[in-house]
Amino acid sequence: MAKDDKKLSKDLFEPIELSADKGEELTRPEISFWKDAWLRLRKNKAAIVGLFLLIFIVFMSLIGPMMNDYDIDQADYDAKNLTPKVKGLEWMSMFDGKKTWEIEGVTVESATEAGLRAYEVDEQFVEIEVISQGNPDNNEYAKIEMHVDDYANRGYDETYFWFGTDQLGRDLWTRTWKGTQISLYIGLLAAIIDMIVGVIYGGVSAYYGGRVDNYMQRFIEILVGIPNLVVVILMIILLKPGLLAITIALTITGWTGMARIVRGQVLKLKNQEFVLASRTLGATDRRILSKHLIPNVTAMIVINTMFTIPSAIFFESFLSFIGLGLQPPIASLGTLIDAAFDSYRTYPYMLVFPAIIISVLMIGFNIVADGIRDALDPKMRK
Amino acid sequence: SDGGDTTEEDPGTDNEETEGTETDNEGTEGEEAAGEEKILRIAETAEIPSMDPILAEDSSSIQYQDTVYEGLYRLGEDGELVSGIAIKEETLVEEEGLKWTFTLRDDAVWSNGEPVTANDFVYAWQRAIDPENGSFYAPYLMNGVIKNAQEIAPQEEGVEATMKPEDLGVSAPDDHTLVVELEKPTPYFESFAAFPTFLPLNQEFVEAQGDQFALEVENMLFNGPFVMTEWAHEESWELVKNDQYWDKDNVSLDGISISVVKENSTAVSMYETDKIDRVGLNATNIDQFATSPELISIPENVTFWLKMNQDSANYSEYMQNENFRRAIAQAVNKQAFIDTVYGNSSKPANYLVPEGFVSHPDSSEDFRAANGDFLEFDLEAAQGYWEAAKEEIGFDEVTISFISGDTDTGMLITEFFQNELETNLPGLTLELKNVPFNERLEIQKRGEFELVFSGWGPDYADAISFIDMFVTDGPNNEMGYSNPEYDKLVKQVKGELALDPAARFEAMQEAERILLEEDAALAPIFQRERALLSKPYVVGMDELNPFGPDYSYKYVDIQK
Amino acid sequence: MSEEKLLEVTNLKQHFQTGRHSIVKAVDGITFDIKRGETFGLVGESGCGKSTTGRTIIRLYDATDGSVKFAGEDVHGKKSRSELKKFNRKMQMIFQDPYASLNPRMTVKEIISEGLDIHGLVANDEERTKRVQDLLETVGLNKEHATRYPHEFSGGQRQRIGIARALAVEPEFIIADEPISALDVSIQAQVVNLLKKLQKEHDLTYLFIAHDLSMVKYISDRIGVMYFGKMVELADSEELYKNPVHPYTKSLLSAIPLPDPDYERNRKRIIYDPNNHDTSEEPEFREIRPNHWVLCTTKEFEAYKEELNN
Amino acid sequence: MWKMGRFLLQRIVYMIITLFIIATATFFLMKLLPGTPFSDIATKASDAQLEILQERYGLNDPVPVQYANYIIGILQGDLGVSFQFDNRNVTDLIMDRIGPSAQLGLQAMVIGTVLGIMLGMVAALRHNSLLDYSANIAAVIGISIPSFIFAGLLQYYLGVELGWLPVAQWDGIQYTIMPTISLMIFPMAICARFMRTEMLEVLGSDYIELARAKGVNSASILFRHAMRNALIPVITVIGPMAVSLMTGTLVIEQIFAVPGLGEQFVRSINMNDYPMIMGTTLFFSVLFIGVVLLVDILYGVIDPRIRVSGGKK
Amino acid sequence: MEKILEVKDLNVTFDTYSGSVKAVRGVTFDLKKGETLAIVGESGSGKSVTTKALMGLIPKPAGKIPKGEILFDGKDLTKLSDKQMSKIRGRDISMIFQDPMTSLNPTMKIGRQIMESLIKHQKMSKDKAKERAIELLELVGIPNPKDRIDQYPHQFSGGMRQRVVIAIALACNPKILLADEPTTALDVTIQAQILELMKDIQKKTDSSIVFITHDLGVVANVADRVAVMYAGKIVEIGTVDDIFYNPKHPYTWGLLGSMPTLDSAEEELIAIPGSPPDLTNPPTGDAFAPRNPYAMKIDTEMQPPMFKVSDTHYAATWLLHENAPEVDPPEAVKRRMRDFAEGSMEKGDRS
Ligand SMILES: Nc1ncnc2c1ncn2[C@@H]1O[C@H](COP(=O)(O)OP(=O)(O)OP(=O)(O)O)[C@@H](O)[C@H]1O
Ligand SMILES: Nc1ncnc2c1ncn2[C@@H]1O[C@H](COP(=O)(O)OP(=O)(O)OP(=O)(O)O)[C@@H](O)[C@H]1O
Ligand SMILES: [Mg+2]
Ligand SMILES: [Mg+2]
Repeated sequence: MAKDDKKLSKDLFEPIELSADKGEELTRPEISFWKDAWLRLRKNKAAIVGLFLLIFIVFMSLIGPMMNDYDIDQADYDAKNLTPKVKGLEWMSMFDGKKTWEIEGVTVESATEAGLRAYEVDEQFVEIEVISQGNPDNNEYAKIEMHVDDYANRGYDETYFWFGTDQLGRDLWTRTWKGTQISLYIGLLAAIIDMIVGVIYGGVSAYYGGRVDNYMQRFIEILVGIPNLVVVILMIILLKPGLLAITIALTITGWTGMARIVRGQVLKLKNQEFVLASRTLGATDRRILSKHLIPNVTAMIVINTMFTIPSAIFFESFLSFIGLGLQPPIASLGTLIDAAFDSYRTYPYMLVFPAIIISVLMIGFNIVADGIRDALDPKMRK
Repeated sequence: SDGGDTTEEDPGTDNEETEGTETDNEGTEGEEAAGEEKILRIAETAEIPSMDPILAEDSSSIQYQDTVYEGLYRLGEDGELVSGIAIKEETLVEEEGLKWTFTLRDDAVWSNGEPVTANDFVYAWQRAIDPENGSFYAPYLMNGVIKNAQEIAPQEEGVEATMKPEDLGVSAPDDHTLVVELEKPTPYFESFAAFPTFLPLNQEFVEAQGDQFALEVENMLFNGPFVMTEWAHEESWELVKNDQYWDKDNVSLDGISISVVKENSTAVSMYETDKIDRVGLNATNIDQFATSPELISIPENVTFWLKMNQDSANYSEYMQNENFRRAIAQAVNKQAFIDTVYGNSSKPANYLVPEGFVSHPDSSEDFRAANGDFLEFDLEAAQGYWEAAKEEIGFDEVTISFISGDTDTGMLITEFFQNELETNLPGLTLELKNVPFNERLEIQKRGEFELVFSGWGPDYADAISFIDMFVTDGPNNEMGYSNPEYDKLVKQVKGELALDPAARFEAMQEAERILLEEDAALAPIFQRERALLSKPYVVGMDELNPFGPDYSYKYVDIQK
Repeated sequence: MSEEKLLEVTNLKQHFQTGRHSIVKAVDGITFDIKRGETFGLVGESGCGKSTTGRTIIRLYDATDGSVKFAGEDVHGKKSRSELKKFNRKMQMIFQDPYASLNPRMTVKEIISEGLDIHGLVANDEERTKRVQDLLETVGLNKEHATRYPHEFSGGQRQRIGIARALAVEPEFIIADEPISALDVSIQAQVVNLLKKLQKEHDLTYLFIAHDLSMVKYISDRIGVMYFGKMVELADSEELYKNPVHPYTKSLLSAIPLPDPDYERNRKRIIYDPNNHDTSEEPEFREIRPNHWVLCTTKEFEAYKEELNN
Repeated sequence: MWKMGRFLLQRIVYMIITLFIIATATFFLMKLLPGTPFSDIATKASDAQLEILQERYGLNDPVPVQYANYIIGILQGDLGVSFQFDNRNVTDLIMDRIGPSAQLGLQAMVIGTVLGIMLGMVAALRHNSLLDYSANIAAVIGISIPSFIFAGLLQYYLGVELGWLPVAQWDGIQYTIMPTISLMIFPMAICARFMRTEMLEVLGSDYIELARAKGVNSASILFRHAMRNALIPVITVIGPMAVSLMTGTLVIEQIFAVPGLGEQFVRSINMNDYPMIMGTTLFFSVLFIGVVLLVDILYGVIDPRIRVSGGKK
Repeated sequence: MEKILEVKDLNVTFDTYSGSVKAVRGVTFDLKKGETLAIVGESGSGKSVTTKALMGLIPKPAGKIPKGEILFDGKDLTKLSDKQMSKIRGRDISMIFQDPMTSLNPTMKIGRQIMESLIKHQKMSKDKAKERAIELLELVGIPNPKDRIDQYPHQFSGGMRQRVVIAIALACNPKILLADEPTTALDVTIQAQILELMKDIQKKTDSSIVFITHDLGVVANVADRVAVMYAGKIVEIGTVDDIFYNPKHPYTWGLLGSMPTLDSAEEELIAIPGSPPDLTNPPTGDAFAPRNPYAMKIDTEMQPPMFKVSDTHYAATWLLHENAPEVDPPEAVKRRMRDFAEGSMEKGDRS
């Protein structure tokens, strides 16, 4: 160290004026809150993937139904129960439009014959795979697998149903994406109700505390105690099925969980000094709740919303089931899954696509929600 | 019918109004591998609603009461009436069919060892008609048939009872003789003798049980081919061959074991894993078993139709238009309906009275043979009528309501009809209402609908069970149909023609023709068949009885 | 400093019900007044009721007993909304913990302008921005800081934001509840200098709560010493420091560590034992010298006097 | 101790009032339901007969009288008799059915919660690792896909294809495995999510650092120090969930042919079996309110800082 | 004196969203047996991170030690696995945390929290450990220790809790005690008690203490040597007398000047203007330069090396360079130094 020092020229040791304020200046350029949040979100790779998933699904739900010429209620009985077939993807067994039946018979021949007869297939559209030859002495059946090209067999060679068709021969691609639209709407609605009713209720209950809290909590208990189904059936009589009915049904029942969570968090927060500070400024209770308490509960709100949304999506399918939801032929992801469940062993594709979409939707939502939570939390900003 | 479960799920046998049944978790019977015990194992969709004979209103109660109790007659191997407690060959019908004398066998005993006597019948029938005991079936079946029943339990509004249950036209001159007096000659009275409402009861025992009667195994006495040994409510019950049964030598099974399984796919899985021997299939899984050698199909005497409500509050103008109705009735591709909704071998119905249900007393020709088809699917014709209706009523577009159940099948049905009718009849829009079964019945009763999908199965072996429904203001008419000519025919059938079976039969055929061909009042859709898987060793269960219990377990066997 | 009494606290009591039968007497009958323009220091060990006193004065708690008069008006009396608002403008508080007292999800501008909005002191956003910038400048921050969030600031800066928030509504009286305890020394000096400067410029009156006597001594004109909910000694700061009378005060003073290693090596701490007090009668607050009050019994009073005169 | 007693007493008084309101509200709402308990047989029954039945069950009395009778009945511990199962006592019917439901619910809750907590803890411990992400995604799928789908898949693969487990019915512990798994996925996922969030916070706290400074090993830190402190939100959520699981879930009970309460309740509503609806509702409410109370007490047990009476303020 | 710990060129960084924070930038010091080394410095200057590095408690994976050695007992602690470290933690090196309110587990009984390390490191039986825990509580001056060990932290006052934390740290008679602002949250009377207690124990066990604080009064009370940290570096290190009576670094001057004295007149305190630099992008030159009234051109270009003032005293400021102009410490600091030099006797009388 000593040697180098010598080389330092004297003028380097001139005193200089450094403004003390300089230290207080921003090292970070000033950018708007939203831009900043967006920047943070963009840095979060997972959130970007999630956002992409969400946008993709929203986009598909809008565009999907227009990508082919079918309508959600266009039934063609001859084309019922066709498996998915996608042009160019036929090499994937998922999308080759072929159905496989397992058939048992006394002999391979009789099994084949029975299969051809039962499924009304022409031999030329069938591939037979023998699983076991059987043994008549042993009462053991022969077993074959019959791969049927249903499209060709029914004369739909040049037709492609990307997600297959349902029992009424309607195009599931169109129905699924239309259904996605509805489920997205329901999810959004539920989230909004949760945010508005649940958050406010929980916030007020905890903030005022004491007797107010006690009564408000008992009220929740009462609400939870009265059977949902009774209320919902009553609504069938009072209301026309449809969006209004769904909205009301969700409003009546959906928010109690959120209210409980928010209450717990607000109880923790309400004696924090920043709240007291606001009170000494003369802030109204309303202001304290909306500006100080609720914004600090967002993490929990986000997590809880994640439970609300799928529950609401399936609650809607339950409502549809008892005639209070959307009316056929309109479907939602929930009703599609419900309906497909009965035949999942025979026609698994009917279940698989909506289930995948709902899962992807939720995973996407979830990652994005986590990301947004971080992005909107100023503490994550450095 | 079965206690209010949504009906699509329900076998819907007995004469109750029912809706397309997709499934029937039909008995399954499995036999123990050991082979020595022949135990039939079945899955049912619901608990037995009641083991009290006078409260038997649904197929399940009727089925199991028939299995553990025995009345005057029972249904034989081919569904015909055979001797039960009464010896059929010795029954005397006198006074132009107004007085029936039954001779009871002397070796029939209750499971507590007491003999079954004629008094047990008298007590039971009086108990049944006593309004205090709340039997629906007793007055429904007895009034106007058995003497004084109507006076004991009048069903018209505002009419007071003028007689007591003791006045019912039934008496026991001695322990083995039962005399029944009828109000008027009733050809189908004989079928009653095999119906649960008319089962005997041991007075002393029943009274000792008070309101606990028939609630648990301990509260019951049996006199049928099997006795119930265990009843875990809504879970399972066990029937074991009755050692004291007079005809026990002809009972092959050692027992029947029934479990309650509501979910059809679960029952199918149980069948596949060899837990049960029979299982009903529905559209969603029938394809999978289409080639199975174990797949069987059993026709039922149940017809389904669209009721078109001519009393509709807002659309009576439309609904009363014959062309309008005819258009609807003929615009439905019935085969496509069956393929889509049920996927089994049910038959398109172009009639009211099911095929294979009753036959002409003289020629033995089926009811259908003479009457043939009405209102077949004919798109062109339908569209012709539709245009005509549009012209006559003067509309271009119309929206009418369509009601169906809220089960999966119910939804499918509504969607099918919506699609079919809206496509085939341009300008028609259906507003769908899927409501719970109870709610649907209420709506039907109040007449607040235009179209409803429903069906009917008979309680006794007579076409009048169907024909009677559509008389003016009949309790099950519910669609405002009224035709004096039709009413007249029904009246004759129930009255003066009683003693002329052939003419009576033909009059009913004529009534059906009027209803469908002339008036197009009803749009018949299909006659149901059950598709089910049955293990090959189950013998004697490939046909349903024409009425009453679905199967006579007395004759069922397991042959490995 | 005038002789006008801005705040008069008389026999103030604040008891908390913590269980059905357990009561914490956080403040148990204290009396003092604060003159306009002065800084009144309140010291005492942790948990002795300093914050509670401050909070009760500003009406965050309702007093159990006693009265607080601000500019002649009873603070705890029934008040209409608008009266309350007026009161909230005149009296403000700076909180102990700079981290907990700022809402982490609000920008500095939002935090500072909250009071302005509540009291309708600005007409539009432009004015608001201007006021906030002025205030930031007043407390030694710069205007770019307005768009930032609290966590982006150091503790001292945060405490300045808290001060700016209090100043926004132009109060006459500020309760500073340990505004520097959580800060490190170099920053403590910044804040204390700022408070003094503001006092000069705006003619403010402070109630300055702390447990660090050297800082309190530095900033206050008069000091009250609290012990277990009671005021044990009250005097001008010089006097208190030079002639502490109450044993607790002595103990407190002797415990202050000084940045002088030699002194520290030789220091003798005085340990306070509350059991050594005379228990023959209820102690009372007595004036042992002009403007020097101490809590004592008659016997103790004599003893203290003697000691002072030596 | 007696403080606790007082607190309990007070809560029990509230509980009774709450129950009373629930009973009242349910009673009158039910009266608005369409149809009567007999509408399904009404096709065969004449009005006169219905009249008799209504009379027998006291349905012809003015509603307030029915209500009064009902409440008096409850006070005497009598929930009435079911309409759908003639003359069978509601209490007996509920007791018959609660066993399987409670067992499944309990098993699912216990296993689901334990696994969920583990999963959440591991995810928090390996924060932002592949394991964390997969646990998270698994949790999301567990929440997004309804339990009946899991049930169906299990039934088919484990029951039919592999034959490892009985496909349905209720006849011993092996029959409970698949329904339990199907039921536990949701609580498991929820616990995992909450636990992870809370755990991250706890793991960052000073006392965990102190524990590490003491040389305590990772496992002890997780289980002895961190877990308890992270449990509060989990308990808040799973308390009520446990009640709804234990009082039965229609779909799972149907799929596995379990004779449980959930299925019975739905049917009671479909059949307007008023006494059953009321009985089950009360039963559920008692459990629910009891569990909420229990959760409040548990708060205090888990975290000694939360006094019993301080749980609510 | 025997060196028990040597820290050489320690660097610690944290990865964050906005880049890597260089929290500790080349810290070098050693610790001798039985001595107390105080580390002072502004908030965020890296004091805690340094001690955490010694404990192997840098939070992973965000925190890293890219460079440097910590030699203890011949081992380099930076190279040990977590498992090996956990054997040293609590036994050889233990730590007292800053905040007594949050550093005890609220859901665990006090006794258990003390016993834990005894059971782990000394393989004591439960009963033995309990006895020892009671002894320890007694040692740190908690009355009724027998009853107290079954209580929870919230039932203790802040001062008592801090004593419990100390008891935990002392449980296994560690060779090195790292005390991270152990008294900051306490009021002066309790602070004084605790300092006495620590000194007492040090005397008895001959352990070494690293004492972090920013209260210079406390430093004067406890320290043998003092290290002053600024922006992740040690800027001045020396004996306590070196630092208080002959400070060389302008930052140290600032620190000393900002403390009011009990007899100081009404004058402004000398605050250090501005705030510390952002450690994601540490300045190329002297990190203190922007706040340094004596800043020189070179301060903005080059980091100052450690200049030797005496055998025990080093400081990192260009002002010590031979080319630098002579500067005087600020008046207040000079006066204070003067006061110290002459008047400690006089003040000592005060009490
Ligand atoms: N809301 C409350 N409920 C019950 N007790 C309280 C409440 N607030 C304060 N206390 C108690 O009152 C006493 C005085 O508390 P206070 O906060 O006024 O002390 P302090 O002098 O400000 O202490 P510190 O220096 O630690 O801030 C303490 O024992 C405290 O536990
Ligand atoms: N886990 C972490 N992640 C990112 N940055 C960290 C982390 N821990 C500490 N830092 C940063 O390292 C720097 C030094 O922090 P440290 O805690 O050592 O300061 P300190 O000197 O102990 O301050 P104080 O006196 O406030 O305790 C700070 O800038 C801090 O923000
Ligand atoms: Mg305080
Ligand atoms: Mg630190």
